[in-house]
Amino acid sequence: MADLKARIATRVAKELKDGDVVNLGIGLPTKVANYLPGDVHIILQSENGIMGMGPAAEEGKEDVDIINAGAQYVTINIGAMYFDSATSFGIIRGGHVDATVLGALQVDKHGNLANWIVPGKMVSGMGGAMDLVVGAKKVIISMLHTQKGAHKILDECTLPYTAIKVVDMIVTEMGVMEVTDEGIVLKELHPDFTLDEIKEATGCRLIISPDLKPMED
Amino acid sequence: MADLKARIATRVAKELKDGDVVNLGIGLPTKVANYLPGDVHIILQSENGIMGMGPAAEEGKEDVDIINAGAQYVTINIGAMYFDSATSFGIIRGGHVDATVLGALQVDKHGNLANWIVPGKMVSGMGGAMDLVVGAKKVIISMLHTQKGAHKILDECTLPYTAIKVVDMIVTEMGVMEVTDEGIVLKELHPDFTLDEIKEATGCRLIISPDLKPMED
Amino acid sequence: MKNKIMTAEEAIAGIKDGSSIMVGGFMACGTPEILIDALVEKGAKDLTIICNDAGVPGRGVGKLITSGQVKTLIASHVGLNPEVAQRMNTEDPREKLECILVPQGTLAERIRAYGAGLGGFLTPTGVGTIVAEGKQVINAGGKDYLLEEPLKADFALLRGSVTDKFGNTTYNGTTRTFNPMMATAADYVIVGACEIVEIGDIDPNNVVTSGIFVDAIVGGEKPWQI
Amino acid sequence: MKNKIMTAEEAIAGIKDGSSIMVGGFMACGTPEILIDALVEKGAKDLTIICNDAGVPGRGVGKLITSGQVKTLIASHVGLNPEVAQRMNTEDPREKLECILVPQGTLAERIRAYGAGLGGFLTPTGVGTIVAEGKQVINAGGKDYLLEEPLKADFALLRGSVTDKFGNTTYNGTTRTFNPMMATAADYVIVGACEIVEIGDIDPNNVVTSGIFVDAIVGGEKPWQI
Repeated sequence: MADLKARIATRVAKELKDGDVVNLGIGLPTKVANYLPGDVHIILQSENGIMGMGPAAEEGKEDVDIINAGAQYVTINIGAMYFDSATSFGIIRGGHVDATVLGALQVDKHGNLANWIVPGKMVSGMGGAMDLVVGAKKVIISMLHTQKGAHKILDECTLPYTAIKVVDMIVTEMGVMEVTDEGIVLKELHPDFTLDEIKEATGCRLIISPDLKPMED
Repeated sequence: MADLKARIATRVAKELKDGDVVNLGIGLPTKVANYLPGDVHIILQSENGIMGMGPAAEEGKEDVDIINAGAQYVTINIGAMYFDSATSFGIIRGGHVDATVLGALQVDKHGNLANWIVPGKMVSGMGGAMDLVVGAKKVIISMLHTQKGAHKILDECTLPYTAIKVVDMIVTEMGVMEVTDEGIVLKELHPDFTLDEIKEATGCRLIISPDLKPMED
Repeated sequence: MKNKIMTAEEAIAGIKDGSSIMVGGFMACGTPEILIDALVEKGAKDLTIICNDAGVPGRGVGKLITSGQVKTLIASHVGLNPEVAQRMNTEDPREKLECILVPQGTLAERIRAYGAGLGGFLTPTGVGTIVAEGKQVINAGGKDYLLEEPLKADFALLRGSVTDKFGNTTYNGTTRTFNPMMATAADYVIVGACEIVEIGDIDPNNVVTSGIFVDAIVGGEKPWQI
Repeated sequence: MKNKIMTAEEAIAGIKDGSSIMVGGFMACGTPEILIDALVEKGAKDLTIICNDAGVPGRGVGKLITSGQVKTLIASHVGLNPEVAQRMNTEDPREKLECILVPQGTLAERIRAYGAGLGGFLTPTGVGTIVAEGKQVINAGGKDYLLEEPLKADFALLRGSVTDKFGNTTYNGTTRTFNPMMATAADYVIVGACEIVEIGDIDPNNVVTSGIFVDAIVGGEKPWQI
């Protein structure tokens, strides 16, 4: 499992360009920062008010006034700045974040996303997710392809939407997919899986890209 | 004339309470700050980005980065702060300015105000006036009662409005008036004038307050 | 000038059963614990709390959830405080918590809108989701937006890093969050200050919240101990 | 990291006839004169200029009015530059200036709205006046508001007091004005900086405009000489 998450994070990291402003969701997406190529330096935005967030704070060296959106003590990089939440979401909604990476409960072929509520079960709240996926220039979903065998990539989401028509790309342990007007296009397939396996693990038709490539670890 | 303006400014100054946040328009209104009683300290807001503006800068001691909304070099008082124009007008529109004092071309019995444009003649622009009169808790018009004999206080403004139903009080060299739902009520009459004189100088019916007082210099 | 410095007890004296209260901070970073503690001590009930989140048990707004003083919580995220779900699902009407979830950017902007005298704003956030229910959808420039309303409260409890005696305030690091907008959107604004300085000690270029918004200053707010 | 420091000529190279340009400042206090000078030198015509005001002749946007490069001026106040009225009233179509007057608070908020991804906002300013002509009136909470639209531009010319090499910027005194909002609302943002410092030299708590908004930095902006 740890390896699969590393694989996903590694692949997502390749989508980010030097100088990009990026917001990484809690969990798997956060790991993306660890897999950037050496010549790529991104600027991490944290929606609780940082542009230029650095790595987690070392134990014993935490500044209690500096946390990330996951409530962990973090550091800032040189050239960082702090701002209030209205400014932060102005940056997010205004299209000034180049990419956001988030997990999902469900994604569908229209690019609709569900990742914030399971009615009757999970009461958590959307936090900044609804703004992020509507505002960021590129929305990358990083997740395991299925949830204990159940499909997560669907014809239509069955859970309440986080937003409609926002997802650009899906990266899982099985492959890399792009959401297009025609549906979900498989661009890369990981050598651990066959085309039939990824089709079976997907709840909607997968359009196979004419230049399908292997997904690298 | 100078005496008349001093009279008006002196009377307006009495309307301001210690600690009030006040925006003073260019010209006559600016003089109000010079006539405050010694125990009244107001906080001047300048819409170009100052809370806590001080007096004009002494010649030779100007800081070119600090001007007021009339483009004059000014100083700031201790405890002042600077902000951007969106923040400034948030303060203004949001009802955080206790009083604004402005001149007028025309005011009518409904409290409508015209002070920004004379079609075909004066092209100047509303600047911050439209926001100020809509947002400030109390709108005080300070002006000479007539314009070369022509009425300025009317049944209905004939010039384009700055805003509708916003004027609370009118202070002229002849008297002090309040705008009410019933019309314009004369509260104070300056001893230099008779009731007939002020009525004649006014283009709408004046309701005479049952406890009409003399206006002091 | 009016003295604004007082004890926490004095500052919150006006809070009554049923009051609406904005609380600054994000996962309690930027929340004035001394004011929360005083409010728990006072015990005012049926409060409407407006805060980014529910804090965690024992910290920030979490303390008010535990004490059962909150009737309605307006927040963007409550997942890190398991007590919220428990109280939302309880059958006991005295313990019942109503939770209204608002996207974080919309929450921040609604508070700003009230403070800035705007009647609302058009946001793309929430279009096509359950957040849109009951809201007007307005098409502008070929794109759909939700019309969101301004949000105000009776009180705001803020955490200042440095506050002068007039109330001019700065916020350190990520303690800023919702504090500056809340300062503009409540009838009575209280700052729990880590450090109180003389008027003029803060550079006028660096003040974030103007003292004109601040009604009461309470000293003694401390950094959270890890 | 990409080098953003360049000459004024290089920075404005992309400005063409017909470009729309936001210019920071208030009566030229906070306007980058070195960038205006370079634009006069370049001579691009039929420009749409968005600025609080028209400056004064010989200063700020006033220089572009004099040079006849402005086709449309969107501003809140033009009264201190008599040339504006002359050019608005001229019969010569090559000299003709169109002037669109916008209330100052509405202008600031429209620029902010674009930068913040909002589709518009409801303001009480202008209701019942000629400013309301052609605009939707929306009643919210029993009060009438105008629906105002976001405003963007191709370029923004800003004046920074201190700018680091990434573009993080602070503004001294009343030079701030429209600069921070304009930084967020134009495709290409140029800062004329009074002082350029190393990255990290500005306290992260005091940065006003993030370097992410800044495409080009031009040094050598000087305080106006009285």
